[in-house]
Amino acid sequence: MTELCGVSLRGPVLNGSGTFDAIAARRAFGDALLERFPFDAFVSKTITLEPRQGNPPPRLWETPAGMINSIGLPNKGLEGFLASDLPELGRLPVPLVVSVMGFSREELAQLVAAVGERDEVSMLELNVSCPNVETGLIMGADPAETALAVERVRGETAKPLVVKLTPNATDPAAVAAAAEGAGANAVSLVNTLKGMALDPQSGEPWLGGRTGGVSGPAIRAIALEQVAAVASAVEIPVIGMGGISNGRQAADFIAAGATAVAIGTESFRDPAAGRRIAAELNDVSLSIGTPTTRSTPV
Amino acid sequence: MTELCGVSLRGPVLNGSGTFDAIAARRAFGDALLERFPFDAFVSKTITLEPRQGNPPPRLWETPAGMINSIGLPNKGLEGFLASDLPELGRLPVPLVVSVMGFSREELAQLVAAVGERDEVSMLELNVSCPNVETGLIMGADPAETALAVERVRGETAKPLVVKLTPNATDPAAVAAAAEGAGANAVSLVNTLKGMALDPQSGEPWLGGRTGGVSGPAIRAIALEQVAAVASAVEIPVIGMGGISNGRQAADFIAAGATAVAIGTESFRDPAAGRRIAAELNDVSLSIGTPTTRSTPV
Amino acid sequence: MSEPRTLAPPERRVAVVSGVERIGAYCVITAHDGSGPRNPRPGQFYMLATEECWGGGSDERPYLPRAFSYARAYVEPDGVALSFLLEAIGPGTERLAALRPDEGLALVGPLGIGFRAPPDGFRPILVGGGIGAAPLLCLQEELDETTVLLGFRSAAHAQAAALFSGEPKVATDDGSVGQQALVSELLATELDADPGATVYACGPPAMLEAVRALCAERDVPAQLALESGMACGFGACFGCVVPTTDGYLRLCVDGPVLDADRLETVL
Amino acid sequence: MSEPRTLAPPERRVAVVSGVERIGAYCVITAHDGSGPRNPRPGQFYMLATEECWGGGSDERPYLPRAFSYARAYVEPDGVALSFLLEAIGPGTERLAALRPDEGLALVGPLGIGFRAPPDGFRPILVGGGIGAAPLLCLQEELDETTVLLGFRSAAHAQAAALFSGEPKVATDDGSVGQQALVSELLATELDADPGATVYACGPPAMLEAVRALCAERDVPAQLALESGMACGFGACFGCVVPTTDGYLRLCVDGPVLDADRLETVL
Ligand SMILES: Cc1cc2nc3c(=O)[nH]c(=O)nc-3n(C[C@H](O)[C@H](O)[C@H](O)COP(=O)(O)OP(=O)(O)OC[C@H]3O[C@@H](n4cnc5c(N)ncnc54)[C@H](O)[C@@H]3O)c2cc1C
Ligand SMILES: Cc1cc2nc3c(=O)[nH]c(=O)nc-3n(C[C@H](O)[C@H](O)[C@H](O)COP(=O)(O)OP(=O)(O)OC[C@H]3O[C@@H](n4cnc5c(N)ncnc54)[C@H](O)[C@@H]3O)c2cc1C
Ligand SMILES: Cc1cc2nc3c(=O)[nH]c(=O)nc-3n(C[C@H](O)[C@H](O)[C@H](O)COP(=O)(O)O)c2cc1C
Ligand SMILES: Cc1cc2nc3c(=O)[nH]c(=O)nc-3n(C[C@H](O)[C@H](O)[C@H](O)COP(=O)(O)O)c2cc1C
Ligand code: FES
Ligand code: FES
Repeated sequence: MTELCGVSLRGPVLNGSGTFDAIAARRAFGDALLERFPFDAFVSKTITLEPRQGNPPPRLWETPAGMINSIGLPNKGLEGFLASDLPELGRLPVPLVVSVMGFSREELAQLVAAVGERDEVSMLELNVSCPNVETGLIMGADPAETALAVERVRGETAKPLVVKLTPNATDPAAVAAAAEGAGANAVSLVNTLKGMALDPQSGEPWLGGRTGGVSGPAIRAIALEQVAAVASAVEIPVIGMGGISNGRQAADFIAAGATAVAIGTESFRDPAAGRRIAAELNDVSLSIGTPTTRSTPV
Repeated sequence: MTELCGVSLRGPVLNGSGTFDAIAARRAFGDALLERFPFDAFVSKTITLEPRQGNPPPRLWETPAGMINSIGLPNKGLEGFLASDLPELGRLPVPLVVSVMGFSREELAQLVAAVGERDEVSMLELNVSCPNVETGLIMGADPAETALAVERVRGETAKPLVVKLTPNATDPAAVAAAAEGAGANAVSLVNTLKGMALDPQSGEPWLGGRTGGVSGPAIRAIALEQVAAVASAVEIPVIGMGGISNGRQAADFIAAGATAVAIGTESFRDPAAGRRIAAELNDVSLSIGTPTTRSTPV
Repeated sequence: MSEPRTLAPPERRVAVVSGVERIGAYCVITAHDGSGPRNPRPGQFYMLATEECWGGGSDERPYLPRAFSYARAYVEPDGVALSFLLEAIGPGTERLAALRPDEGLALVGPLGIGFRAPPDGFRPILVGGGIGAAPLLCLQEELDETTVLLGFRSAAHAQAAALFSGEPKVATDDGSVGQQALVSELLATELDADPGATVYACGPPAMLEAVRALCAERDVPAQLALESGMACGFGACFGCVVPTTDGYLRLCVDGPVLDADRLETVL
Repeated sequence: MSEPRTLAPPERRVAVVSGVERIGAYCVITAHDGSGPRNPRPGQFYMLATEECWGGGSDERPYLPRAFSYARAYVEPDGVALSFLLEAIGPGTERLAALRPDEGLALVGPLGIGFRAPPDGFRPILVGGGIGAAPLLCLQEELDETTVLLGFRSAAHAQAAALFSGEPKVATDDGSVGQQALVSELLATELDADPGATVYACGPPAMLEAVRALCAERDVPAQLALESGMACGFGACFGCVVPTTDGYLRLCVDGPVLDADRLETVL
């Protein structure tokens, strides 16, 4: 049992936003997905106020021990999400976290208000860090900008607000502290690192979005350092992610100060990765005892 | 033939500072090293004003397709370097670039003046980006700080000044532009990304320096994006590096706007990597033609 | 008609390689899947990776699993023998082609939507270009009285034609085997002879586009098995989209088989 | 006396694996090196990696090459046969232990400074702990009238003792083979019997420290082959330092063999 912002979860393993579509996965795997659901809480893909079709393909590039994505936040928009996706996500066997991104504070406020009042929703995650959308980079990289955004939306819902941090910042710990000061209930990190690939033939950018975000084991050591730095800078819980592919690695993030972890890219390799990692984490904890105090090493 | 800041090199492949010790390598490989020298210019390990013993071991951690180092800039200090190392480095078959780091602008100025007046030295590289030393992070992550440092030292030597940028910054392109504005003749990037590893047994930091810098193929896509962004923001030449392990990848950095490339971690796997990559780069260029114009994709 | 989709178990499992056979330029990998469904539908695919050493190839790849249509599935007492036809073109396929018997093949699948049955009275024409022949092998076994048209780059590639039953008509770019022609030219001739046909095609984009255009002109119903870069194969990453008349579709969950009339172009 | 260092070619080369043999808990890999020097010096090491599939193991490793003392080097008409004794304890050694004949072994070496000859009239005692026996095998062949003392965890590990000529004295932690003792206890007995000895030791830190302390007390000259994590093996990364009386030394270029009196402690 894990307690996160007053919500009790059967365990500490979430999915990273945008790395698991429970609705599509149900089409591929059927009810077995719900019977053996991989995560202890489900985080939706980031939604925006207006519908978005996302970036033109190609959207993917494989890198050493990782990948670059340039998806561009395709989603049905607030209305479409509330009407068609939310009811189905509400029937998942675990608590629901909805990720939202606004291109202005007002938009963000509108999203938080509308999503926050729905009973299916346990928490909200503010994506101020998506490297594929200009605003994300600006808001999430700057402590003051982040504080203003959180302050603006704080009043719109009583539900826990998680701020998702970008690693593409000089000082993520300062951004986290600013979010905490403005009323965030938790922070999650890392989002993807900005990256690029060129077409082997033409030497031009491979990705339709020209640049994208790097994820996977390649970024794990970078993510772990940022999680440790952030955990030592804030009192609120930290959700750690970035390249986690087994329980031993998840235990490292918890030892670095995270209360929960999220699995992203590893789910692409194994749809049951979340469940497997939760079990491995359990064994690790039993064998060496997961540090409960934050032995945050920075 | 490559021309870099008025210095002509037999080719575009350098070593990354601190990733090849020509003096130690000569002890291991003998004169064959000089007969088949791997690089077209040699960049020294960063030196400081005072001698440093560096960080306590362990200093290394292997990561997926990369590594973390926490070396801590061990060096003989300015005097020791000028007296014992410089003469030997001056006998290398290629032009010499000396990398310097100061813990204050005055220190930096002293280093630049003393190193700049030595005939063995063709260029100087200002390491304002080493993630293992506090100042590095601060100076190199902030455009204004960087400009002040470059302005302060610019008058101390007529030789080309290369500013080595850190990737641990919100906007490396802005830092590069600031360096250019202050009189830098070139910029080189990326240095290592801040990272951390925990001891599997204790859950405490593995590295003696607690955190370290991530290098190798794992960071290549991140480095390529920053090189492209920087190349499109400045007119001065860019020396691109970060995870390059073959000629095809080196060609990508050049296509992204780099005039030359540097090899770091790959030299640990193969001391002749620089030579091999230069040859492969040649073949790639012949086969597809290296883009000469900067098709900088950001 | 319910969509031709057999559900996959919601986790990666390990099948055991029973055979690796070279067929000219291609390679057939057969593995025993003891815990997956025994009835994948033609056109469905699996995400594959080797259990050991998936990584450390050229450019320090592969890392992600790779998508492969199954070519054949034979039910065995304790599971199903899955065969995949592949061409080694990069680090992932090279590693898979280097598999040896008894090594583990990690897989997720079957995934996606396969080929739909032909409309009543329509004669099925199967059109394959290169490695695109793979999903047509199991499809041919399910349909009766099919005409099979195959196009290959060279004689080494054309050896794969021998995997089909009956007498597939073969075209090669260099004329070394069958006619020197494009497989789309063979299709045009067939359709001229008998417009009452329905087309099932898989192959490179240029070929699929030629097939699409031909069938569109003649109002011949066609199903195309497309490809795109995939990271997950089950709708998680949104990376595999292709533009259709209804906007971007994720090929892994809404395809890989699409009705030709849903595409303005394949290119 | 010039330092016992045979120079390495300044590039990575590929040797061809000729044999992989299990010896209890260990594994002996022999490879034919056609272009390297034929006379490495005992105590020198090579940086090894497999030519194929170096990566994709546990934790998505290995990536860097791994350091191994050569255990034996036999000159052959067209090169030299190098043998390495290794224990599979992680992704790198596991991949190396999985090598098969004819696979490529990428190597750089010989590297570092080996063992120096014994001072005149001193009787050499070779002390090995576990895998630390490796460099003592070639050393024994170079010296005459050596006493060999070996310590192992278990009987499975102790099988490596059979690789030595003569009658090495063996101690095991569990007493399953030889005496139930620490190898340092065997050494103490030897030194009590004959102080006019010089010690060559390789093994885990705790054992080396016990040896160092014993020899220091008795003023017995000792050379210790140390280990530390290495990325490059030729002085490039500054990662392999150990603290000595002259400050941090890079073990790969100033070692791995060090005179015991240069260390305050091995731990
Ligand atoms: C539904 C489906 C079914 C398929 N069925 C089959 C089949 O039956 N048989 C078969 O042989 N193949 C099949 N494929 C294609 C197969 O998945 C690819 O050939 C395989 O993924 C290639 O991987 P690779 O590592 O060998 O080559 P890669 O190096 O991945 O190269 C493959 C292509 O990807 C691009 N590319 C190059 N480098 C990268 C990179 N770093 N990241 C991303 N893209 C890159 C290039 O365009 C290159 O031509 C299918 C694909 C799909 C989507
Ligand atoms: C000069 C020298 C000679 C040697 N000779 C021999 C020999 O003859 N035979 C032999 O068997 N061994 C020898 N070794 C040791 C051998 O190099 C190591 O056992 C090998 O590197 C282990 O690699 P691995 O991937 O199997 O294990 P690793 O996973 O690398 O683990 C080895 C140790 O490294 C640490 N570690 C764990 N994870 C990491 C990580 N991600 N990054 C860095 N460190 C980590 C841990 O302490 C672990 O116990 C020698 C070492 C040196 C320096
Ligand atoms: C294909 C893909 C899509 C993603 N989409 C989102 C998103 O919509 N919102 C978000 O906050 N993060 C998104 N992320 C970032 C992940 O949630 C996660 O922060 C990141 O991938 C690092 O974790 P990992 O290395 O385990 O994948 C996405 C990542 C990937 C790979
Ligand atoms: C062990 C090690 C030591 C390094 N020391 C220095 C240094 O002294 N000065 C410096 O500017 N960069 C230093 N670097 C950074 C490299 O020069 C290079 O910028 C970085 O490693 C990225 O390139 P790579 O991925 O090819 O290694 C060091 C890197 C490594 C791995
Ligand atoms: S491959 Fe991931 S959504 Fe289709
Ligand atoms: S291993 Fe790199 S300096 Fe010793």
